[in-house]
Amino acid sequence: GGSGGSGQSASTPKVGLITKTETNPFFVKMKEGAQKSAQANGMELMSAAGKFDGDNAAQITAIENMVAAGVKGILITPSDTKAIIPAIKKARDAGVLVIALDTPTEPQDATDALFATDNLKAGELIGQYAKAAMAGKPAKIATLDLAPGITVGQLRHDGFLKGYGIQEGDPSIVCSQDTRGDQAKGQTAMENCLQKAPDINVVYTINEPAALGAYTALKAKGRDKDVLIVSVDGGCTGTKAVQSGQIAATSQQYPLKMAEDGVKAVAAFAKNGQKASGYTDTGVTLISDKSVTGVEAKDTAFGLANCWG
Amino acid sequence: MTAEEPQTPAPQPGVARTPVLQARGLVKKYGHVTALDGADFDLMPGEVLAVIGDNGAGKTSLIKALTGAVQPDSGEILLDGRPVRFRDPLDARKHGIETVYQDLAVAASLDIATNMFLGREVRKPGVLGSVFRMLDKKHMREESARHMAALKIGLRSLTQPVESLSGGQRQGVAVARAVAWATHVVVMDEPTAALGVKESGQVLDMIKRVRDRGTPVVLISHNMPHVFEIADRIHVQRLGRRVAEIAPGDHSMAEVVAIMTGALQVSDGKAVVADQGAAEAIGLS
Amino acid sequence: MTAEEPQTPAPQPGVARTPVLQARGLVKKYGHVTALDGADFDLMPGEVLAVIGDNGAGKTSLIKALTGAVQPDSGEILLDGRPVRFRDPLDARKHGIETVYQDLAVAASLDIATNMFLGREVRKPGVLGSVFRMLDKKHMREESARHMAALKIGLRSLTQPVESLSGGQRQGVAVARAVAWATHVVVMDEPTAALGVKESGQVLDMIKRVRDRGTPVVLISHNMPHVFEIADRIHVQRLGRRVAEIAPGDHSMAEVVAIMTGALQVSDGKAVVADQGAAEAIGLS
Amino acid sequence: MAVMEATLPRRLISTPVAGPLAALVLAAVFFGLNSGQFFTGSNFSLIIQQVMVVGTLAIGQTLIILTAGIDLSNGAIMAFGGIVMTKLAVDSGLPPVLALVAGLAVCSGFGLVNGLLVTRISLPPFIVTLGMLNVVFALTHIYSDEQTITELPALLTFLGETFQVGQTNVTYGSLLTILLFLVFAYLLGSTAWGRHVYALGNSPEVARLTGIRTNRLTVGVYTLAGFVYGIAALLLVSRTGVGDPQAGQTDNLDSITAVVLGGTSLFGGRGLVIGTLVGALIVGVFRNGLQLMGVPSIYQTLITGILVILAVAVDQLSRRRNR
Amino acid sequence: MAVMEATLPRRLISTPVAGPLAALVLAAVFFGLNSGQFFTGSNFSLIIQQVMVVGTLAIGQTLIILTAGIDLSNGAIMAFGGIVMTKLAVDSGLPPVLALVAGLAVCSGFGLVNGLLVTRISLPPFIVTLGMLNVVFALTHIYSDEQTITELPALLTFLGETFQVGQTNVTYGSLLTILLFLVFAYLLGSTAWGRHVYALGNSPEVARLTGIRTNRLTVGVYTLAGFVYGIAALLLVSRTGVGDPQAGQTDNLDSITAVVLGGTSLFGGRGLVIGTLVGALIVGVFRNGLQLMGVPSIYQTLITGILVILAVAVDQLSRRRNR
Ligand SMILES: Nc1ncnc2c1ncn2[C@@H]1O[C@H](COP(=O)(O)OP(=O)(O)OP(=O)(O)O)[C@@H](O)[C@H]1O
Ligand SMILES: Nc1ncnc2c1ncn2[C@@H]1O[C@H](COP(=O)(O)OP(=O)(O)OP(=O)(O)O)[C@@H](O)[C@H]1O
Ligand SMILES: [Mg+2]
Ligand SMILES: [Mg+2]
Repeated sequence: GGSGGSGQSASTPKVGLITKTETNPFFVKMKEGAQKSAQANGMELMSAAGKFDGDNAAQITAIENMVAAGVKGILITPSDTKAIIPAIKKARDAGVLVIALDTPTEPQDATDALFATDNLKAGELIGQYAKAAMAGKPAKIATLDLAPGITVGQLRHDGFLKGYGIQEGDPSIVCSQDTRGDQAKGQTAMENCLQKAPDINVVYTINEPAALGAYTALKAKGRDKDVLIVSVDGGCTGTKAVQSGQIAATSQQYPLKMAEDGVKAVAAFAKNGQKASGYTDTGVTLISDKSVTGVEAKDTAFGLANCWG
Repeated sequence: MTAEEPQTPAPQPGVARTPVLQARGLVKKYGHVTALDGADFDLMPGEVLAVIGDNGAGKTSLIKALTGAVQPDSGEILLDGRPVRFRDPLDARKHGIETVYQDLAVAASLDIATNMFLGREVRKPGVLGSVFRMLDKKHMREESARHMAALKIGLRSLTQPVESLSGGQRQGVAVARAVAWATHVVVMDEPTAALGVKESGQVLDMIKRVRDRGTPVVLISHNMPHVFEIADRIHVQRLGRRVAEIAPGDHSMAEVVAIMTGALQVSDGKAVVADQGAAEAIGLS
Repeated sequence: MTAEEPQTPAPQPGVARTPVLQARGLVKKYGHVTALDGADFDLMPGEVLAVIGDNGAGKTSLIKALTGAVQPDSGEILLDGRPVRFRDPLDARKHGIETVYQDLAVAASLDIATNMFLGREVRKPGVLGSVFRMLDKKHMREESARHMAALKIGLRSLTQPVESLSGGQRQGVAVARAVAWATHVVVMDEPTAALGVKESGQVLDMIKRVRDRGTPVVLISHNMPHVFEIADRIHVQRLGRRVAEIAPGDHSMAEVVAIMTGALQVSDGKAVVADQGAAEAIGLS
Repeated sequence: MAVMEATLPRRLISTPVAGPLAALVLAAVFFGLNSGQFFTGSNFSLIIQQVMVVGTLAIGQTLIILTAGIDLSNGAIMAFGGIVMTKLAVDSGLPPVLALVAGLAVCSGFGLVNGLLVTRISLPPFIVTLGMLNVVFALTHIYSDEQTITELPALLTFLGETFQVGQTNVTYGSLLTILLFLVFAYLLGSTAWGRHVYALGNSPEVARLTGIRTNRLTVGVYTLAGFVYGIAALLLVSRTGVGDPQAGQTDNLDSITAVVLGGTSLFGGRGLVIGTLVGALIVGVFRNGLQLMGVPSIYQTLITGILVILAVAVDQLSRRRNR
Repeated sequence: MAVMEATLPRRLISTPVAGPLAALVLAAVFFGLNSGQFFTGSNFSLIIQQVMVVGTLAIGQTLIILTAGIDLSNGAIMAFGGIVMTKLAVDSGLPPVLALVAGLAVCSGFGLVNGLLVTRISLPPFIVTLGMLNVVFALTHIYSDEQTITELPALLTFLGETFQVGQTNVTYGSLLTILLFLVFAYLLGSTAWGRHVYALGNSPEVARLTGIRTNRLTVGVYTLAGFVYGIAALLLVSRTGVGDPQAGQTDNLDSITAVVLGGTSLFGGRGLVIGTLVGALIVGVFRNGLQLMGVPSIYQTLITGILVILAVAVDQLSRRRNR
């Protein structure tokens, strides 16, 4: 479809932000960053989101509607890294700058640029941390994952295993459950894992809400002191939980920065047609107060200063 | 005569008494179908009033309007001479008016006792009832059994849901309920339609007993022998309005049927031929 | 006499003919309620057979079993002397057996014409009908109007959904449908229960016409005058089985009622007192 | 005394589409006034593209709801159908036509199983299709191995292509969707089969007593609905250009919403499939209009909630007036 | 001739819980044979803890479904209630009791609004509660600002505490849930109000004609259901120890599933709240048992789908035998 909107009366240029869901604090923070940056750059922000992680259809619809509304650029965290590409292509053909945030498309050059964290690396960091923290003790690992077929979840999970130095199917992995990143579901999953294998001593969690759910379950069994929980995200609630020792370590990401940079890039494009390109790593930092040898980590003071949510 | 000023033969000679239930100019339209077209109605104290008329004449609509089940579009209703407005059937019931609806109004998945006591359940005595609001199921079951037995409706089980009862048994439940609770007026829309000979007889006896205890009864029926057996007066409904009020003694069954179908009209208490062809067709002249 | 070997007065003297529809020892239990308890049934060619009995006697259950609407637990059914098994009502209908069910079996939200033709819709002639399967709505509407008019059922609109019809109008639809389609047997479960005097008369006439065209009719009714007016034979049902088969001419109405309620029994075509108290109570001796 | 009125051309079913239509028009006017880009041919074309998948699913849903059933598995069946079509064509190298046929057959097959469970064991449709939702969802992920399938043959994306109508690009898929609605409006309104579906929904017992083979009809309806989900799968694949195992997860509720917004009763036997089209468009217009107005997404949810209620309220109030 | 049998102690409603119960027992036996950890007191206590939130939601859902309605908004209302309780107590510094009361009041309030929309404008419950789902969901996220609320006062987490029964730790919340089920079983089975609810669900018109104020009753049912959702919110907060704006998103379908698995008809008027408890436990046992067996999660989904269908099939077949 034609873009049609470039010559409209409203003079403020528009930038669109499409996130995976509208309620995950990670994306909410991203939106806040985009909002601030849009104001600073004299742009109007439009936002949309899928109904669930993996909701490709809603993201396509949002791209179409934003192009119809005449946006200059679209920032998107693709729910489905491959399935979104035809829609992105249409938008780019209509002259819209498309930047992927947080998650790369497959292939990565389907978007003009990528501002993201490396989720595999985020998993690897906590995997390495856990390995070092266990210091050679035999591990019984539970992984509390996201949901079938969602890239981020897969990358973090794989990263964790890589960092820990084990393969999928390793006998030390005694329980794997999906949690959809939900605290209550994380708790239920952990309870059942403990019932199945009471001697679990390492818990990998997809994000901090799941980690806190796991912690609650462990605490009810009196195991909260001797089980190591590691997580990914670096939200403020999660970082506080690291500070208070509920979570041993987390990989912190920076959604605000991704969004700010993204909006800036679109603003530049709107002003002088200059297109951003390539991959900008917005970074990931391991946060922990219990440092272990051989793995570099920042403490929670740094974490809290840089946390989101 | 006109429908607005019907000829009322005085079935109870002497003092002019206030009708218990009265209606003037009731109109009820459903979309483009006019069910009631300015219907009048008078029920005198202590009488059995039969309402007769062809299918679709508006009998059910009339009594639904009188008992709060539907809201008439216009017209007024008077109870003991005072204007009333029944917003729903409960209003009418609070005035002691009980109705057996043609479609029976029984809750299919509930049992007989529950249906009999629906809306006026009996609670256990003592704290159980007053604080915990516990139902006295045993009492209600026994009472229901008594009422059903009085109608001599054969039942093989009292605890079946009413949806599994035979047509006549279900009607028995509705009739027993109305009779049990009425204090002021009983309205019955074809209460014996599905009943056997014996059971119908019981219902007619029941109606007489209700009347004898002083409660007037409105009886819609297509069964002329029943009507002539029991009615003190007959209200003839036709095309949505009352076309005559007659005493069964004054007219033969054939005449009444002729009035009902419009072949005869009533004028000064006498039947006069209105539609020659129609009257001849049914053998009157 | 026993229920297994009922006394059958020959209404059509002379040759012994095969019954059109016949049943032996039908049993139907619902949970702990026995609706049919070894019921027999015989319908002779060209006759009007009335089935009478108290409420809950198992009349509806009997004809439901005969028309495929329920599956009897045991017993056998013969059509024209050959054993048949109707797995569902359509099976029976394919043999030309049409039924008016007591609860009418009309689809509430559909209009009269659609209900009349439900299950045997008429398609447009030509490709429209054969390829595109387009219904001939106009034709069906006109036919329905004709059938309803033949019953003289008053209708103010043909396109209302049947749920908005009066009780009698709805029954008219069911009767008209059965009569229109039957080729072999018509079964009617209380077809005049909700009908007015005139409309009932039409249905009785209709039944006579059906019989005159050679199709036997089974008529369940609680209305003894109707039964005596129209029936060639009477099947008396009681407590789930047939207790007598009689000719109306041989017995008075009071006797028949007494047989129905169990006060009298039939033996060799004569009524004998079975229950002295009961018989006296109803004025027979 | 039969006062039969001249047979007015009245509708078979007494549920008019007037109410939903009024709601749709009101919504369109509102968004037209609030957004300059709303009233354009290209935007309308866009809205139709955006609702065509859910709209098509909602056709099958309408059939099932008319029989007093409900289908929670339609989105999952569609997703599986999409994976089957694309995976067979791309990974297994089947000729695209065969892959397409296989996809349609698989979807019809799941519909058939739904129908058999509903009729043979008399299970409630809610439970059958809820179970099926889980089963098919899992199968989709197992069979697809979580991989999105790309680089599809032209046959599978043809419906996403556009043609020019005046200034506006219209996709063939939009056209097919409209056509499907018309076909089913015809089938339900003007064939014996349609009347039987309504009768069944009114009361299975009545339908059975009038000689309709209700079990066979029910199985047929579920199977046909499955086939329609297969078409929805093709539309989805053409629209997105990929086979996506994550697709369709909220489409069951969305399609029910379209059906109910369109005035069809969840208790069966009352409703029109054209109402479903209107219902689907109402949802599409809300989403498109709110996004064009630049409403933040959480407020879009808030307002959509209010608007859905309002839309049906408009319908109800318009009916009251008609009485 | 009245052949009245000795009044056996038969049940008011002819939907027995025997079927669902049989399914539950079969499932338990199956998992007991396949996992050594299943048949332990602590595991049973765990299962009850895991189903108590959905179970409590399902009590409200049962009430509404018995009136032939449906509630899609209950999970969202619960989430909002949880946020209100915790945010008022923690952020606004209200005394915990007041915060709790406010949370319960807010939930009841949403129920009331649902009820008023259903009765006053005669909107279908599906649409009303779908709209409400969106509205409340958005409000939750707006009001909470997406912050999880931690460090709750003891009053709000008390129900998560445990006491010892023999070897097993049981939470007070589990106890409260069981108690609630018993209370509602009593209210529905042994009070006039309960019978009116059933009558209403059978047919609103019949209920009205027998003199039940159907509108008032309906509004009451929805409000009471809202109040029960408030209790569910407290249970959720106690169980997880936080106020979580993300909570409850799948609980609407889960609670309907529990109700239907428990043998209650979605068409209203038939069913028992104790069946709902059994239904909730069936789902809990499936999930727990499959996880104990170490089944990969996508296969858990697959098997749950099959088991849900099987559970109701067992129910149906047991009823057939009873005929
Ligand atoms: N809800 C409704 N909607 C539309 N029309 C209706 C409705 N109720 C009744 N009617 C029409 O109003 C007219 C009067 O109906 P009513 O039920 O009062 O007749 P009746 O005298 O009771 O007939 P019957 O003896 O057959 O019961 C009929 O033509 C009927 O079709
Ligand atoms: N579906 C059912 N479930 C349980 N009991 C039933 C069912 N159908 C009928 N019955 C019982 O079977 C017996 C016979 O019922 P049936 O309907 O055959 O009687 P009937 O002779 O037609 O009575 P009526 O004259 O009142 O219509 C009754 O006691 C009835 O309660
Ligand atoms: Mg009537
Ligand atoms: Mg009967």
